[in-house]
Amino acid sequence: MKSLEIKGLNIDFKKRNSFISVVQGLDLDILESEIVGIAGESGSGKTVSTLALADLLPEGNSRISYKSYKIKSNNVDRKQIPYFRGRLISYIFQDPIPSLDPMFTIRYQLKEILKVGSRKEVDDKMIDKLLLDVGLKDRERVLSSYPHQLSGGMAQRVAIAFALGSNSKILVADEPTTALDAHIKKGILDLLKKIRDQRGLSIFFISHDLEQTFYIADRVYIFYAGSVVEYAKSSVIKEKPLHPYTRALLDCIPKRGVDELKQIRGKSPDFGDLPKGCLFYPRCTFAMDICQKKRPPLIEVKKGHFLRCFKEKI
Amino acid sequence: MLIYILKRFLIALPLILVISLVAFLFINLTPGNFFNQMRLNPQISEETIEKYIELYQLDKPVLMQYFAWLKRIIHLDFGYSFAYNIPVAKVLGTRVLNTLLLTLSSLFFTWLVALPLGIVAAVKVDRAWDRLISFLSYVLLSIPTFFMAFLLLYFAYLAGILPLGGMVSANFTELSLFFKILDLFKHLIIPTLVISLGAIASLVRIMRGNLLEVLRSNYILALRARGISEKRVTYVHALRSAINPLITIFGYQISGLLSGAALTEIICNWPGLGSLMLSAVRSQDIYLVMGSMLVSSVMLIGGNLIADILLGFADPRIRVK
Amino acid sequence: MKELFRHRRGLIAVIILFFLYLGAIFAGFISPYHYRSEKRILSYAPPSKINFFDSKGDFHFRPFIYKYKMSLDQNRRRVYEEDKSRAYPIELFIRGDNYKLLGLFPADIHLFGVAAEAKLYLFGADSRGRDLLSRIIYGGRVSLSIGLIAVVITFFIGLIVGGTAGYFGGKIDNILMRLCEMVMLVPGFYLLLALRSSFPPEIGTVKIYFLIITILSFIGWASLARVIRGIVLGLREKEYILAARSVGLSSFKIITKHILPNTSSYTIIALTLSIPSYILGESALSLLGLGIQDPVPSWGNLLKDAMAIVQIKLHPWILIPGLFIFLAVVAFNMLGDALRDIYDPKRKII
Amino acid sequence: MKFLVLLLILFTSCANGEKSLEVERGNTRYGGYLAFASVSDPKSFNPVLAKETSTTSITGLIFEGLTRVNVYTKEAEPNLAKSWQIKRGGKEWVFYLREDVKWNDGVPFSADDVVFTFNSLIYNSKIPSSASDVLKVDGEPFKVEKIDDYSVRFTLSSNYAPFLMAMGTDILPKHILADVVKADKFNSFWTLDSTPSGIVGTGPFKLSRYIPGQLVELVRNEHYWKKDKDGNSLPYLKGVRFLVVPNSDTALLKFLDSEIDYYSLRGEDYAILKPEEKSKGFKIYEVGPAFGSSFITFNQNNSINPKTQETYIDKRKLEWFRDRRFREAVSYALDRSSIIDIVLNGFGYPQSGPLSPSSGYFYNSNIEEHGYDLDRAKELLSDIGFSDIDSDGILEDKSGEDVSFNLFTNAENNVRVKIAELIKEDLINVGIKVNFLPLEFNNLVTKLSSSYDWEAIILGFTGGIEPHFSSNIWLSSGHLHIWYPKQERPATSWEAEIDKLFKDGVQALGRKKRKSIYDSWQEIASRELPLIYTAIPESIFAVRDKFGNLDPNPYGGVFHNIEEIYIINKEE
Repeated sequence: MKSLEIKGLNIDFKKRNSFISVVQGLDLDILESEIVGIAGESGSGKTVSTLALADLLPEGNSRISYKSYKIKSNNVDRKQIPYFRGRLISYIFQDPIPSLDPMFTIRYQLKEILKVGSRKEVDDKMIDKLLLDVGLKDRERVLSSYPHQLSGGMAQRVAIAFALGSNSKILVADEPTTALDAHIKKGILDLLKKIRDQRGLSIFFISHDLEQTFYIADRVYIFYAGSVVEYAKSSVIKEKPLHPYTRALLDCIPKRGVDELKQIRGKSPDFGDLPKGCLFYPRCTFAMDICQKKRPPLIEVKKGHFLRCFKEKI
Repeated sequence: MLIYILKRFLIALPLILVISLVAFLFINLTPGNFFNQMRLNPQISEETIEKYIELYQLDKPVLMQYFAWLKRIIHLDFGYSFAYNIPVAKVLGTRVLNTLLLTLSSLFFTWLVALPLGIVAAVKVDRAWDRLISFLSYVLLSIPTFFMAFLLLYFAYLAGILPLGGMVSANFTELSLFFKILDLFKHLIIPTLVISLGAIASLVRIMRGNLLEVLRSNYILALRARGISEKRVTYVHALRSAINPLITIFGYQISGLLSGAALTEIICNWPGLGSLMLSAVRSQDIYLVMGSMLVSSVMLIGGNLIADILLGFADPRIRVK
Repeated sequence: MKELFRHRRGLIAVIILFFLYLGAIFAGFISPYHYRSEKRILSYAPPSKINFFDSKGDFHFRPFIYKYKMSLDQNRRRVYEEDKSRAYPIELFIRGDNYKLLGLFPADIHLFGVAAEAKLYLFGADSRGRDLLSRIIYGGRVSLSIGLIAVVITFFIGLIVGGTAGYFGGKIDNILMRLCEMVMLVPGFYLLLALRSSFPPEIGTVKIYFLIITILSFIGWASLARVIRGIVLGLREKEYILAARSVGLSSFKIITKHILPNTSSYTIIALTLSIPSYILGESALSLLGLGIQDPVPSWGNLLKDAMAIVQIKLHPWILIPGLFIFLAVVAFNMLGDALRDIYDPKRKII
Repeated sequence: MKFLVLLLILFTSCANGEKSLEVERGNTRYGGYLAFASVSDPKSFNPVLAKETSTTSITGLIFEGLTRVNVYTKEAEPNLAKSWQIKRGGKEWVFYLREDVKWNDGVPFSADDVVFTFNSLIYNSKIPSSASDVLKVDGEPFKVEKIDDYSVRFTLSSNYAPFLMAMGTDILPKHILADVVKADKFNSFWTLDSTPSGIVGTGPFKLSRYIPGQLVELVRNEHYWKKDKDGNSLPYLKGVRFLVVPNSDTALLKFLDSEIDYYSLRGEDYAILKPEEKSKGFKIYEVGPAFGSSFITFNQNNSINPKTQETYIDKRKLEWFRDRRFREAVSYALDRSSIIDIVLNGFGYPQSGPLSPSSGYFYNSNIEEHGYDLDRAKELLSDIGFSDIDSDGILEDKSGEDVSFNLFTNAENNVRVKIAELIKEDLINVGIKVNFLPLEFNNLVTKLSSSYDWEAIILGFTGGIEPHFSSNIWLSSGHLHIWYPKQERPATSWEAEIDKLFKDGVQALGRKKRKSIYDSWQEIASRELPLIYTAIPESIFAVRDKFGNLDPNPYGGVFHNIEEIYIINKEE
């Protein structure tokens, strides 16, 4: 059963007194206890689209619109969204320590979150269970310390505990491991897998690191300049990527044995003046003139494998 | 914590001594002494003035006078005021209380008004309230305080309801306690307004700036994303961080309590330390000036100490290493 | 700089300050009279009435004024009537009192004025019949330049001391903060009184005042240093400082390159706020007779004459200098806000 | 010190009376308060140590002297002494005291108090009292002996014309102060922190309350000896209040708001107060020229400064200032009518001599007046040899240096600052450049009395009716002979002549004789112009019209008969 589905998501940002479109016609969905990877270069609209799901963009200078938005198959009323935050959708961010309030102890912030999640009084038993679920053993030290006293890894585990505390159904993990040391990364990824299995959580895993995405995600969306160019099962994307941009991305991953890394020439387009045709056209090695004139639609070339490109076979 | 405070006061002692010496020299730098005023009165002869000078040992070299004064200070004898020829402590006594009363009331009024206004301006940023508040703060910051005092007094006269300066009305002693407080309160209104309006304007701007900066930080977005209500995010979390720099400013304001506003006190005819000091300094009533200088130095060092302690206490990042 | 013009308040501030400083620099040319020229018979003459229609009712393209006739009413109050016998047109680039343009070139052309026999008082006259508008324009020269030198000195020392104390913390911070306290304790007012009497009067009241303010600014930096230290203490924990330190940058570079720019928002506001405090400070000192002395005008000593119920009630135009102080201070405050909005690194949209 | 008090009343303004109805002994005149505004706190309640007017205005109502000045005749009249006899040609005086006088604590007043006041207080070397200078004749104190309980003999070493006037000095209670003096504590006795009832005097009022920086309140002295014509005891008023109001504008507002009853006008206040006379219920009195003097003077001190072995100021300038024609030229160049119109708003008189016209008998009305005459001034300056060689509008002297000098005055007195500004413009018209800088009063006085490093100063003296009391100024040896103070021998012939005049003046007993002496003094002063007088203000004051027996007088001011003043309509 789909825990979240959004169709035709558009996001525009105000620059001086005109609006520029950052995300155009995005369709996104996720099943219960599924991990969906969202990969792409930074600035391709990954973070912005997920923040839009919970209306977390600054109201003053942003505009969000969509054809349909369903959570647990019932339509979402925009005024209800603030109520969803934490209870249905929750977030963890790239820099764990600055995402915690420096002025309050972890115990205070944890209690506050638990109140958001459930009506009844918060007791120590619930706190202990939560900390164990996220693999934090030294209970007393963590609870009594301030954010700046925690290590990056511990802080991220606390952030995850917060998400579980408000027993949300969908977790958006925005580059959760990027700021952490190598040996801590794997721990966090395994933790995400564990809570997905135990609690049937749907997790959006946003990252620019494809290797980590393939390791954790069931399905992967490839983002480019504000729209999806390809999405399919992660194994399919890993072995048989169809879109030129996805293949170029894969070539950038350093593999043992291959010593020379390829680079994608040019840079992603400026949101101010997006080209008419396919957005990847200027950097695409298989570019045809049709790519320049029309923008390719997203079509299901194989079962469960969607592609936005005019080339039949690659 | 106690040793920290003791250490600070131990360091402060030599500091105050050095400053008192510097001040003593400055006062004596300007030529002449207190008794010059009498030299122009035709009926006062030279010998009489000389007698006064011997009486207060003004003829001795400056350093000798300073150490004599210092010796007396050690056993808390602040010396005599030439003008009032009673102990300096007595002259200062009531004046210090009056100035403290005025500055504390304006401090209270300033914070009572400035904090909410600053918060409203930040929360409703760039909307009607914010624009009105920042326009008002521009206006209040730009009027010289002594001119504001003057205008308020003039309006009080036109309105006829508020007393025109002074601290108590003539029949004060006959009033019952309640009416005494009411009378004192009515007299307090104008001088407090004068001192506070300027302070409110700058405090509102700082509060607004701090709160805006904190509202833009990462953890505010994270808190909202975790489902904390907008009210709690703003008034508990954001405000808690935004208050920190203000606490230090509050500490420093304590040290300024005694400097008060001499000009406001003169125009509003408030019998405080400011107006007394202005005439004492110009007439070189040395021991009176030194007495008040000592008191305000202690207040200043105390204020700074409180500010540092408050800062440490307020911000866990500094307190807990 | 161009963002400053797009910032609404910044634009208003720049326009106001541009005209004020323009007036101050070309005071001689722009003001109709020299600040010293007086006509004692016209003491406290009201602002001249600008007419376009003469007594017979025909329209004159060039506006004109009439001469004043002064008489005393029974309460010894000066009453000024217009002597309609002859009209004096207001002319542009008219010859008048001589002055030194920019203090160098002697000249006597004025932007506007009337023939010598009549006196044009756009803002009225002061107690000695001197034109208030001209004195306000000349007054700008002093009042608008007072703060500049002192602010530079105060800021230079304040930033360095505040930055080092905040960045290094521990013993150095303690010593520097006690130094701050000591400097704050130095009784500025006594120093002012002592200094005032030690300068020879021949060098003129304006130079004496500037010297005193410059000397006082050497003990004026303490409050700024203390607040900068407070901010830097907070900044020190930030990652990019740790990162810069880890890369091995010298602490001096870290302070000047990374820390101090980050205090820029507070510094900019404090800088623009402290210039007007010198303007207001001068007016307070003038009230005590310690500021700039007549006949040289400053907005402070012009405002001092207005500090009397009698003057406000009988000759309200005497308050206009107060308006100019207000305008200058508001302009500096708005400029401060605009600069902070533009140069504050954290203010960028996501 | 009586006349000083009356003089002082000219310069203070006062507060409104109490509204409560007060009827005593069936006579509705009793009751009510008279409220003054005082520029500053009193500095003590001890008349012997009193130095400033803010103190003497209060002690003057608590204490009295043997004689007091009759404000109409301006001569001494009986007070605590009911009569006196002159013997041995003025060297011996016997005073017969009133027997019905009591101190305000009920203790009877007697000759012991008089003898004690003089011998143990005024002439006590350990007590620095300003009164003692006036009560000596060429340095010798008077010999004061008690004849019986109600008569005292004064023996003088030589004649002392102003003796009777000087006998107005306050008499203090022996029964309170005797042991205080023995314990050598008098110098810090009756200070601001002493209990009000402890201040014991014979005057109409006694101290009742003092709130620092706020208010001094005096109430009726029940034991006061003076009675009105129907035998009722005086004073009528229930009390007098002095409100401390340093800012004159606030005082004006308080007067308009009827919080104070008396306001001494500055020239510019007239246009505001006159129209409100009817509506706010007060009356404005113009009683003629004020006392005292206001002048510009040049430094003529050509003695050698021991430290630098040269004269105190630039030799060239000294030569100009000592030349009478230079001083006369400056006097002609002064536009005194502008000073009166602009600084005093039309309420003032040009002054050309040391005494004010209001000082009565000794004022010499036909002394030489220096009108405003630029040509005469320029003529005199060219006679001295000044000419504008480099035609820059400023004259140069023989050695080619610009004719310019530094002018000081005290910064706090803005009337003098305004006068200085006008003089600076006036002298430019005759080619003399003036560098004007207002200084702190103390600094100014140090230059005048010890460092002598000044060129020109604008100053003023308080005046009185008795010329001898300004001997400190006019005797060449006087410390207030400011243009060249404390000379061993008179430097010029005219100063020698003035010395002789003042020596004769103090000895001569006949008023006519003294009149001719002091007339010629005033002639020399206005001819030689050591002090170039400018203008003195008209004394104008406004009083609430709720007082009976009010009789304003140029010398006595409004409340010289304060004990007879009563409040008419107390109900309003």
